Amino acid sequence: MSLFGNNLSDAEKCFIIHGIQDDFRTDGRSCDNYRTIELAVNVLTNTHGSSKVRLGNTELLVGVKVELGKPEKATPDEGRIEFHVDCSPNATPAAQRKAANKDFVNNIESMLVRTYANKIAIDLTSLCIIKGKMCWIVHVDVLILECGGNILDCTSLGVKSALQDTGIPRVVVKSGDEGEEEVELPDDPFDVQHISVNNVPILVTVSFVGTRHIIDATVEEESCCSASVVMGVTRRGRILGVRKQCGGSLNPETLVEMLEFGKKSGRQLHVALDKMLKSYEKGTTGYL
Amino acid sequence: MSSSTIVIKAPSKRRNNPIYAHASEVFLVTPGDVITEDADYMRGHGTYTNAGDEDNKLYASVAGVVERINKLVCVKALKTRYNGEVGDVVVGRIKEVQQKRWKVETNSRLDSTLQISSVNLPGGELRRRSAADELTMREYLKEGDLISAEVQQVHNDGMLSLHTRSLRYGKLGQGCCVVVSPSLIKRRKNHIHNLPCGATTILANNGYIWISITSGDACNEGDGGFNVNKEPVPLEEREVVCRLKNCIQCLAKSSVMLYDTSVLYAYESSLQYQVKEIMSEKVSLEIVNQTISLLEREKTGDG
Amino acid sequence: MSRCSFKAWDLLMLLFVTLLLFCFAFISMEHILGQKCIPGERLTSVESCRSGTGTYQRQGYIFASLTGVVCKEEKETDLPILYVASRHKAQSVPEVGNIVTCKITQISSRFAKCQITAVNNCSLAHAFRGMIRKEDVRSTERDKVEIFKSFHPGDIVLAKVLSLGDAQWYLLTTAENELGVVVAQSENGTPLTALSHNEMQCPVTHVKESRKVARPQKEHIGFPER
Amino acid sequence: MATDSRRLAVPQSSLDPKSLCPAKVERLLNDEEQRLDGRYSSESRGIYLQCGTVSQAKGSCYCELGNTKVVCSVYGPKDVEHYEDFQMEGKIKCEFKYAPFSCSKHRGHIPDLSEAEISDVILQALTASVRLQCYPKSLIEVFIIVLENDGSAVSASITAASLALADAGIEQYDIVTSASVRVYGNGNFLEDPTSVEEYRPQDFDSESGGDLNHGLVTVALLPTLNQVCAVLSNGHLECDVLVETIQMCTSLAQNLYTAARKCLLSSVKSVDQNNA
Amino acid sequence: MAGLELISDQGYRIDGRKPTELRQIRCRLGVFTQADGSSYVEQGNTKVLASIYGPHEPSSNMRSKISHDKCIINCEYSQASFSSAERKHRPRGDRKSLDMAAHIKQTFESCIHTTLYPRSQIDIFLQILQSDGSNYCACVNAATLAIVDAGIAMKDYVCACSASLAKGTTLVDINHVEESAGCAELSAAVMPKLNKIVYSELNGRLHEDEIGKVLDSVVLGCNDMFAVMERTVREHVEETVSNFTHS
Repeated sequence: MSLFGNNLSDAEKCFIIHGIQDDFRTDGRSCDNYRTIELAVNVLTNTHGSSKVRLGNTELLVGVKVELGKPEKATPDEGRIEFHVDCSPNATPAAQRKAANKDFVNNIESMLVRTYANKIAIDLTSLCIIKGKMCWIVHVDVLILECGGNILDCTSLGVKSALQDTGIPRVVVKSGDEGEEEVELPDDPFDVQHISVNNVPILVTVSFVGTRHIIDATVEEESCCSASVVMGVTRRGRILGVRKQCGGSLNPETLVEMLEFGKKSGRQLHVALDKMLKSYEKGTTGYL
Repeated sequence: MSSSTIVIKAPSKRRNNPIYAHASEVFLVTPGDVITEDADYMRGHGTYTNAGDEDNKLYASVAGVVERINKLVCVKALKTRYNGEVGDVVVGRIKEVQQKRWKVETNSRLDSTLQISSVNLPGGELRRRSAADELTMREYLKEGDLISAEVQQVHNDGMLSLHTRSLRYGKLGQGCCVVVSPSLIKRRKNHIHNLPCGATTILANNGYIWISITSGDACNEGDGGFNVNKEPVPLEEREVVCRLKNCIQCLAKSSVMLYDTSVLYAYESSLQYQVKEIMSEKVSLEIVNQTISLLEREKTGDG
Repeated sequence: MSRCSFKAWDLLMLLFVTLLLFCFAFISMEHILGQKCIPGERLTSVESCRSGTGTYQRQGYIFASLTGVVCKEEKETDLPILYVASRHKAQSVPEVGNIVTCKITQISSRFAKCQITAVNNCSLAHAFRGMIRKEDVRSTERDKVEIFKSFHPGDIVLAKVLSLGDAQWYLLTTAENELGVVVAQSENGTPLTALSHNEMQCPVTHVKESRKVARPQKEHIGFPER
Repeated sequence: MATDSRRLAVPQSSLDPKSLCPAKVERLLNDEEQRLDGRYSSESRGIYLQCGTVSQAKGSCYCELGNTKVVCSVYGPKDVEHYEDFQMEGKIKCEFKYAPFSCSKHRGHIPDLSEAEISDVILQALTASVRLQCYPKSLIEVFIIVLENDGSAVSASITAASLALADAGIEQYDIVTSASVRVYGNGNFLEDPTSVEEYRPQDFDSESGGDLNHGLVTVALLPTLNQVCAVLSNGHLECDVLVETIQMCTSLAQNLYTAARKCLLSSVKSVDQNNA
Repeated sequence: MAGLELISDQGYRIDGRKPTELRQIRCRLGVFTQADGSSYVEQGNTKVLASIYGPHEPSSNMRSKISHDKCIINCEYSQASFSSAERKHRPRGDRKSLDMAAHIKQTFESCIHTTLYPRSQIDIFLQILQSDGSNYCACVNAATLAIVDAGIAMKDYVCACSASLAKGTTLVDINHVEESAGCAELSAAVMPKLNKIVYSELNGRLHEDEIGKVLDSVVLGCNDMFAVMERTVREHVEETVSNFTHS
């Protein structure tokens, strides 16, 4: 999915592929290593929850805003979660070309929608205020600032930490004059309830390069990967959505190996992220 | 650090580099500052004079260090695009194959061109360029290939035309390429170094740094260096190349001048760490400080 | 006792399998000729013949890559060539060296742009963009060529594909006698008749127009039988 | 979504009467292992494949999987747009679209996010099978329309697309066949699910153990080379259940090979008639 | 008059600032690795990211606008959907952002030495992370810092500031509340050392003799802004130069 056309020469690709065979990548990592991840939470003041993630030189911002809205007909007692991904032209000038940018953004958005479209990821019934009339709509906006490969993992880390940081105002339902329920917002802005994120999935991309599969591929490694599998893994190792990308084909055994490998790495990511979010002290904003 | 632990940490407070005591006597300017007012100077890069006022004040147009070489006054900015001079060693990536030439991306203002006439085609130099050559250009060099070349000529609008008519230049084989700002590359007599640790680095003037193993076989005179060996590189040599790459990236991040001695010092001071640790925050700072102190000792030692 | 017999039994099995494989490879060669095949079907092993159009080689075997009938083209010097004859014409994309029929769309002082409509006399579903450069129009006195004296927009030209050119167009040449303008129209629309290798005449107004005319080949001239 | 002014849009505030009383489907599988339409859990619907149905396309294929009807047409290698840069390998453009009348809910005219995702998945599957290096600098366009969606429309479209490419005379390493399976609780695998049996999160309430081991898995396969070229799954599955389902899908796709072969060979037979 | 409650009777504004006081400014250079130059500027709650690509070979769609003697500046302004109070998804090409991009392009065309880079193109990309008024001014300041970071020759800094009039007193560096209060708002971009106004824009109506007063306060605001930016650039240059000259 190397959208921004950084085409390497065959010799460089050879060097990378043979390196991965020897389990020694060009930046010294082995096949199951992640690059260091820098994460900051609550970086934007006028959002209900936000986070900034930097994985290697991939950088993105996730902002979560909640709105009151009407629930869907089919699901009167549930709120909704909507994803929107935007690639800022800062990432690379190629992001300006509408077509290429739209495919890249659709790819991420559809994977997020696919892994959150189930009962377990977010408890949507907790978002409902008045059955059939009023519920919370959670807008998750992802803004990609720099592309350094492995966008999907970075996005899901950002979304999970932003959702955990999200504070939904605690709403009081009072019966109004002619029996109509009325909703009253709390006056203290800090009287908020949090969404439970312990079943939120993290996307893990396992790319198959040469004859081995690797995790957390950089842009160069992505351009020489023949096939990659993206999967949403919950904390308990359940799989919430799988999709194969890049136009190569895999024999069934390697596909099974990659699924197992992705599940193991996904659970490690969850553990590391939760440890970090617990011990995260407010105040160190992203850029300064 | 066990192999697959995942490190997630809060963004580090941007540490600023230790500022050395005598940084003050260096003359720093920012755009719009007046550098000198006396008339006898030659205007160099990074400066401009206002046609309007008559007392020909010299203003700085970029932020950086003022350098005075007898009459010539110029301001050296920290990060710029490469403006080429004739004879510079350059590493570039083929961007487009056109009728009689290749367009090469060289981190400069405009794409440079490599004419088919300024390339050694297989079968020695004297071969006349026939129409058939023009049709099979893509076999020699195609999009994405990395080449090392020399600047043959600079056109008036700044476009460079390159040539690879010597054994040192040609298509680059297995290895990796790091892009840094051209002003970090110290201008030396020789930019292609076979380092003692078994790797060949080309610190090209245009900021593209190519690191590859010292290929013993200099056998490719006959074919103009166009076919490249593709067998796997043994692990130890690969480690040397990757360690060098990480060291160079550390130096570039803290904007230390890059030339063979500084790269070697950084390599030596990085030997005690694993290759993948070099890029982590504290280790890279440690390496940079050690390199600077070694350079300092070398300068005062024979200075 | 059991140990050694186990080994003998194992040897016997191995021998039997190779025999089967060998004869399968040998027989298969004859029985698949004339058979219908779909992409991905394994046809024969590589030793018995080479892969032609519509087939590809993988791990020592030849597989079909088109739907159609398997045919063999005998080659005296070398192994026969196996190819798949599909209902579609073989050529769908111009390749280097093909003779193409194209229609001139635009001319400038340095080149003539054209639409490639047929390759090796089978028409293409979608036209491809081609270009004939000034120096590729004629093999004699290449630099004294004037494009507008060789082609006019609307002419039908036979040309040969010189190279894939670049992203915008294929590079064509008409530097041989058999290549060049085949059908041209005068201003008032009547088709011109060829006079010489560089002149054509309108039968109605007898006005001579200069073109780079293709020499008509023998098999194309229909001599009126008595 | 930008409404298309040329067409008469459904009035915004209108309501599909069926949605007022959603048929709450309790159990897809009754006790003697039969499904709503009488099939057993490991029984697929009959498949009907017919090549050469669209006359002006270079190649086309019509596929019927039970009530699911899909038409795919392929427009042969054409010149790539002029602004694209040079590529030695051909390019495939794939567009998958549900017809507005095909699903129970009216769908828009402009492809939405899920249709764009499915187009991308089908594109990846076809790129694995087509020999692109035989078509330098050219573009192959594949258009898929689902006329009626009664479940596993994606797998029907992938098979139809590959047969349409073969019908168009485009060189392929192997045809692509695809199948989907619905995981329904632990241990039950419904092959070739209808639209009612497809996974919908709102059918479950989170108290009663949620939707563990419920989901829909679609796999596309190169049958003779036995290589997987597309995987798509949603719902909430345990890893080993997912692996088991993928293996089941691959074997299902493998069985489709004979039907696909018969369909292609029938179009070849017509070649002998007009040659003779 | 709409501006009544903007200033309390003790002369303080809604967010506690004095009328001539700027919001807290924090900026940093060199934020991205892939861009040639980049910067991050915070003016109060308005947060802007700027990145510069170039001067480079004009991209294929800009090839028609190549001029042989000077470089073409291509500017793009985009606002994140979570940037303002209520979430509004702004597709990149909407009129407001094209408008803003044109203004910024105009501002920098007069300040960059375009003749030094013939036939090439400079891309200025601006991304608003959070908008709390005076977006234009924050963008101009961020773009200036990014251009300095990219080492592109320019005549002088370009600092921009905005001011509006409430109850006779001029309010400098107005935030979103004051901006939407409806009174006139003048924003201008100034080259502080050469003391030249590069760009100015007035929305709303201002009485003739008050324009001079508002303009002076804007120029004053720009000079204060310049002081902060100058200090940041000097710190950044000193930091990198110390290793630079040393090795």
